[in-house]
Amino acid sequence: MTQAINSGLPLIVACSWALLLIVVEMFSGDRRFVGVAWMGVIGLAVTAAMSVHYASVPAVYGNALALDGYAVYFNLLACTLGAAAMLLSIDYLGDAGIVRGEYYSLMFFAVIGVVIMAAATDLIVMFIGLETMSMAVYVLAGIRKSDLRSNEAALKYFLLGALASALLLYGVALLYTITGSTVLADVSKALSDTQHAGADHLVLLLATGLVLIGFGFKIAAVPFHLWAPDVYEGAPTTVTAFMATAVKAGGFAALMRTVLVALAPMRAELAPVLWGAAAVTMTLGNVVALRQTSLKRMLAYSSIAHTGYLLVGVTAGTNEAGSSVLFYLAAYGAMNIGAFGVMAALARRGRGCEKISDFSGLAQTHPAMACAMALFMLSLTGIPPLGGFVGKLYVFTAAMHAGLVWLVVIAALNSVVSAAYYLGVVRTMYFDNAPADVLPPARPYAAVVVAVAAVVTILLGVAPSPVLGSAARAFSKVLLG
Amino acid sequence: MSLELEFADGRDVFATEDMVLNMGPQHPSTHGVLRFIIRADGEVMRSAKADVGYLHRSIEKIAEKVGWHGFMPYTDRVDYVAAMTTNQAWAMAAEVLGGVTVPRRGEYCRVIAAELGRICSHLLAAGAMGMDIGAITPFTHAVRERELINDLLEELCGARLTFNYMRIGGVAWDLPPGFGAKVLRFLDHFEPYVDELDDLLSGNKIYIERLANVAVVSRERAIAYNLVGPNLRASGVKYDIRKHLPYSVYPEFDFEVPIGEGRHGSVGDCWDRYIVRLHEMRQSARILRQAIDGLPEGPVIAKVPRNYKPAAGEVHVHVETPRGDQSWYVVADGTEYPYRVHIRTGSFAAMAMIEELSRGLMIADLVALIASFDIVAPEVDR
Amino acid sequence: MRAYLDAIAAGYPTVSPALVYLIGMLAFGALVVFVFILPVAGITSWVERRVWARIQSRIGPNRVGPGGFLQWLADGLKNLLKEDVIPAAVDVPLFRIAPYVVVAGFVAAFVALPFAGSLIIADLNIGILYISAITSLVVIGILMAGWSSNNKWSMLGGIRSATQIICYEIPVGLSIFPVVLLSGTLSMQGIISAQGWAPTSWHMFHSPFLFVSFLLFFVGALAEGNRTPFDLPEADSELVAGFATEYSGMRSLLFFLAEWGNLYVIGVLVSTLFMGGWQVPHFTDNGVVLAVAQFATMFVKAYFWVFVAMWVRATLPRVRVDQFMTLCWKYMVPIGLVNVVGTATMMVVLPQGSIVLRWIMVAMTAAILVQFARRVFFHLRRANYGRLGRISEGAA
Amino acid sequence: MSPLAFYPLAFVCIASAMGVVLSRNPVRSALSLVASLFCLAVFYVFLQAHLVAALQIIVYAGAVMVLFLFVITLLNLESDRGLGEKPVLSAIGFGAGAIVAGGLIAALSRTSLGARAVTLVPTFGTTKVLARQLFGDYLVAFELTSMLLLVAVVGAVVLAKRDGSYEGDEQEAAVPARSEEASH
Repeated sequence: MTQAINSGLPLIVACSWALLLIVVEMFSGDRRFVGVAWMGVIGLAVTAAMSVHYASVPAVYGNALALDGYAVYFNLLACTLGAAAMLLSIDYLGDAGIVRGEYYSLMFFAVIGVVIMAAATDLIVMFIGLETMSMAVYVLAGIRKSDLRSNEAALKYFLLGALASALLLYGVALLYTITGSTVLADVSKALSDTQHAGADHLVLLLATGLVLIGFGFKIAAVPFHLWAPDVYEGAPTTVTAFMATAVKAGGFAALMRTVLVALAPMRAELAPVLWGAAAVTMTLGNVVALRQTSLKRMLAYSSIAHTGYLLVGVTAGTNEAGSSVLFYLAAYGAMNIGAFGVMAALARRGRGCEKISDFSGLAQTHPAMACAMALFMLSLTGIPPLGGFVGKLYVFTAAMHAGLVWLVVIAALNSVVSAAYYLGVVRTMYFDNAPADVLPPARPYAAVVVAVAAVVTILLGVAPSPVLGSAARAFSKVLLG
Repeated sequence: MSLELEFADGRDVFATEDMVLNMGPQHPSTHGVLRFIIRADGEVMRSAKADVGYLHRSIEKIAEKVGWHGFMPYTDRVDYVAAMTTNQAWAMAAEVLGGVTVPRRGEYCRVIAAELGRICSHLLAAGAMGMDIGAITPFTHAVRERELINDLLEELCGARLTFNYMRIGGVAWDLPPGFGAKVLRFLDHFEPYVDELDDLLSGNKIYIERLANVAVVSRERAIAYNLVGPNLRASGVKYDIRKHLPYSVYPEFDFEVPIGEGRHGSVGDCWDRYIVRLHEMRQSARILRQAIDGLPEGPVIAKVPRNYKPAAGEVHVHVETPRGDQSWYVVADGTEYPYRVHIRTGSFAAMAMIEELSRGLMIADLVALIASFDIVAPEVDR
Repeated sequence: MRAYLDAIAAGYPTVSPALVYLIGMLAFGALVVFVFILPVAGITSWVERRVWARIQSRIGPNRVGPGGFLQWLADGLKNLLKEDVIPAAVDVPLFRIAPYVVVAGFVAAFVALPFAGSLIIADLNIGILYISAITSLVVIGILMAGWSSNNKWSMLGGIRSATQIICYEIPVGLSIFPVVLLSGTLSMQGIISAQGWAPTSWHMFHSPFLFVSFLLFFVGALAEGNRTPFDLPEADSELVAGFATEYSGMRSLLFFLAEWGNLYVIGVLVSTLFMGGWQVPHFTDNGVVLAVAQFATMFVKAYFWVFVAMWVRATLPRVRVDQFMTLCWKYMVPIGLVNVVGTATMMVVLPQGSIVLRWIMVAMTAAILVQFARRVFFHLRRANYGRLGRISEGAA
Repeated sequence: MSPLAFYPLAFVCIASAMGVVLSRNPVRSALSLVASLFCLAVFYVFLQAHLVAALQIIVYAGAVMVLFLFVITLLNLESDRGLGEKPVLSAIGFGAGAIVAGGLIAALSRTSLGARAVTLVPTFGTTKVLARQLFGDYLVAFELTSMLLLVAVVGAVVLAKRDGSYEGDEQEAAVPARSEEASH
């Protein structure tokens, strides 16, 4: 009993903290809500620390939650990314015309959603986590109410997201009719114990398809990626940073647990689907990204492409691939939050700082920012010795070991294509002339976040072993459990 | 894939549309035939435009055709809730033009009749106020008291609503025998009743919540909009024609001019307008007692030729009606018909202000606002 | 009820018991509707008009039958014979159906209303929940009426009414919880059985929490029944006649039927939940006599609250929409939550309740009532109606 | 459950569900949905799940659908104004829907699910049993759902509440007629 409560404690604390945040925000006299933001960051730190402290293997509360290594890894990742996004927002919000203190509590709730998704061992709980996260992010995307694009982003994200949730839930319901359970392990057991043939098998396939579609929307896999560019572009930059990193991590956390644990017996049927999705996703993302003039849109398509790389790892499905996906998510989080951080640091009212051309000659005016941005772009391309390179290396190696040679070939080709647009940004910053109206100086909080992200990106490249090791440990227990 | 954010005709998808509501001409709470065009966002009004004129009967024009004496019954219809004071205004205008002096007893009779009429009108206003807020009982109680006054006035002039009591030069009939005693007996009964109404209605929590701080008219806005009478006094301006532009025998009486104090909210809110009327009833009762005590002997009407032809000239008289300063501008050209009559009424000024006040109020507040201004539709349109 | 039917079925072995149930239930249902609900709603309308008249120093209907008692029949007949006007631009099917939906919602509530210990159409195990569920049909009907009338005042009325009902469902639900906690059941008869005939055993006086619950329930029920001070949907000075503006004849009558009938439902619910329902001392073993006594007790208790509702309606002004929402969400809901938690705590601390506390509660309530009565009589004396007659004589 | 009751009810249920989709008038659509949900509640009653039936009516027919109706009537939507009316899109929509529905019907109607025996315990569907499930097996889901609802409420408030502190909201700048005290 004590253990049960203990392992649920991080979640309980996080929820209470979020409630506290709402109340504190209400009485906050400061219209910039710096205190609220810091409280949110501290709360995330506490949550992360507690989840490390109380980590335990067995599932608790009627097999609904497990605070295993996998969950702890994602908790740490989500809390770190959430804290980074909150710190980025401190200066950005007021300038973007967002004077809602609820911003931070919603972001906190979104992180809680990711935490639940990662820890859920029951499809219902996983769905609730997904909805908690999505609900908060829908609102965050549209929080700039005076901005029509922000409204469009929120509406589009909400409508498509709601559709995806409905499909996912329908898939879960069908799975339940076949297997009689929503607990991942039980589903897996029921699927492997009984041979489903004929119509039952068809229902099973439909169910699996619907579940995959539901998650596909959340991670923006082709062909369910259509919302991503518009939403990334329309949402406030800091929210986009959060969506591109933490939300994607949450989606993968749930997807991997579902596919690799509950649906493990259906591996044979799923593999080709995932293979195709991975190939199409990265190709389409990279090709379309080439033509973008808006940095945000470019990064949106790049994030679709990265979804494709990550799906390569999921397709492989081995222990090695799984842990490399976990590592990749960390590296991807660091470099993406850094890239969006640079945008948020330089954005000022009236000057979106969202077009690639806005960064012309950045190296002359803001050498440090330009340097960091270049670093993130190189890392996203996969140039050694940065985090992005190591992540790709491990994922592709794992895929090779799993026999997915052609997929890895496609992925490698894609990486080469992607260099064109990533390096285009670097060229614009270093070789174009700065425009007459120079960008304002970078904001302090954002600059710090960017610096930390840069350091982490480098560290993950030169010394990946600690993170990789914990990712491997985290993942090994998932497949066993 | 881009979602269209505009409809084909260019409207924003996210724009909300105001609802246009037509309150009146047939609507239970518009106190006669009034019409408001309300633009509302849900229950909250963006504006309420008054559309007047449904009760226009060309009374001013009729005056030019029916002659000086003949116009008296028409004045009853200008404000049929308080016809006595309108009678008095017309009589005063004609007297000033013709240089007629009213006998003292005649003036006293006029004051007694006018003050009874004022109580009558305020009772109706207070009762209707409660009714519009949803309290149905005060109305029947107020009307019950009003009935007693109507009995008295019927005894005085034979009519219960459109009195046609006053004449140029005085009043039509002297007080009937024992009338003064009856009025005093009525007042003995009535003064406690006002206290009771005060107890039951004005202190009611819901009543206060509905009226306090609603549609606050500041002193400056009240003056700027030319509000008069109780509506003006509720905003804290001590201005009563009976005191400040004295006419008739009012200077001989001792009474106070109540003003709004903002006891439950801000000065000049709906509750203040209500309570000022309540206090005025008490003051009217005070005047009545003094008038009956000091009633002089003598004729009640001066000798005025049947064919009344005042000399050419113009006059502007002010009378304090229950709805405030009613000013009559009358031009005579030396014939037996007035050349031009114009009446400026309190309800009309109040009506003009509603559009400004209505912004941001709820629909239920509009009803309270109309009632608190004590708008009488015929007085607006004449 | 089941017992009676069982007996009948046993008496005629050739008839299938299912058929007996079906016919018996239908007959009883029809009996309840025509012999009880319709007259009660009608008579309530007459009583309401008389009560108002007394409070407003009028006389009220006094022509049809003794003391105007048959006025409700005359009005009902008149309305049935009047033309059922269907305005040109209304949504005809919805406009026609709406009053039936409203009446269906309210009549269906009678299924679970206890009349006496053995008189209940169906003692559902979710009785009180069923009633709050089925009455939500009324909201749908009202919204239908408001929208289909194609009249903005009707629509505003419909929307106000629906807002009102769904908002106040929450405090009402919260005020039912403590009772359910105490009784341990949702069944209406079960809740009554958990109380006794003596006031000290009523739920109302169990603890201060329950007393507050009772107040919340009554206020909330008034709001759900669109009664003053919450009669915003029919606020005649604001919205003409609310959702019923365009209705005439029989359909309009049906709305009023539901409104007045609903008053009785409120009364029964209050007395069931808080005042011991039909409980009487067991003074005789004769089942029929006992049933009649129980029925009478229930009726009197229920009608007392009907009377109070009328009294309130004649006394209080109407609140505004925002104040109404404030009252619900900022006061009643939190208080309701405190009540639930408080009652639960009480039940842990004092599982059997405290008879001393019950007596204190009863005594305090009695004291409050006495003080109230004294104030009323004080004002009646002060109002000094003696002079009134003399003035009238003098003027005549 | 007697087929005499089942088939008419099923017919009404499906017919009203069709009405939701096919009706051009949004209010009628919503009301059809109410009817459909009501029929479902009756099915629950037949399945001995009385509490679920009552909750179904309270929550869906009583609250959720009423809010739907609010929004529809307040927006005063005339029959699908402006948006849509692209035959290609609706054809695609109908096609996709038909394929999924057809596949499901085909699959579900021939599964082995129907053959599974179901035994009901006598306490099935009672409040007590349901409560034990909710606060026992599904405690985490239950509690987290309340969290989810809270997030939704906070989000709705954030999106719906006007904050007049940035430009572009001239309506708020207008002098409010009611004094400060009253409006708060």
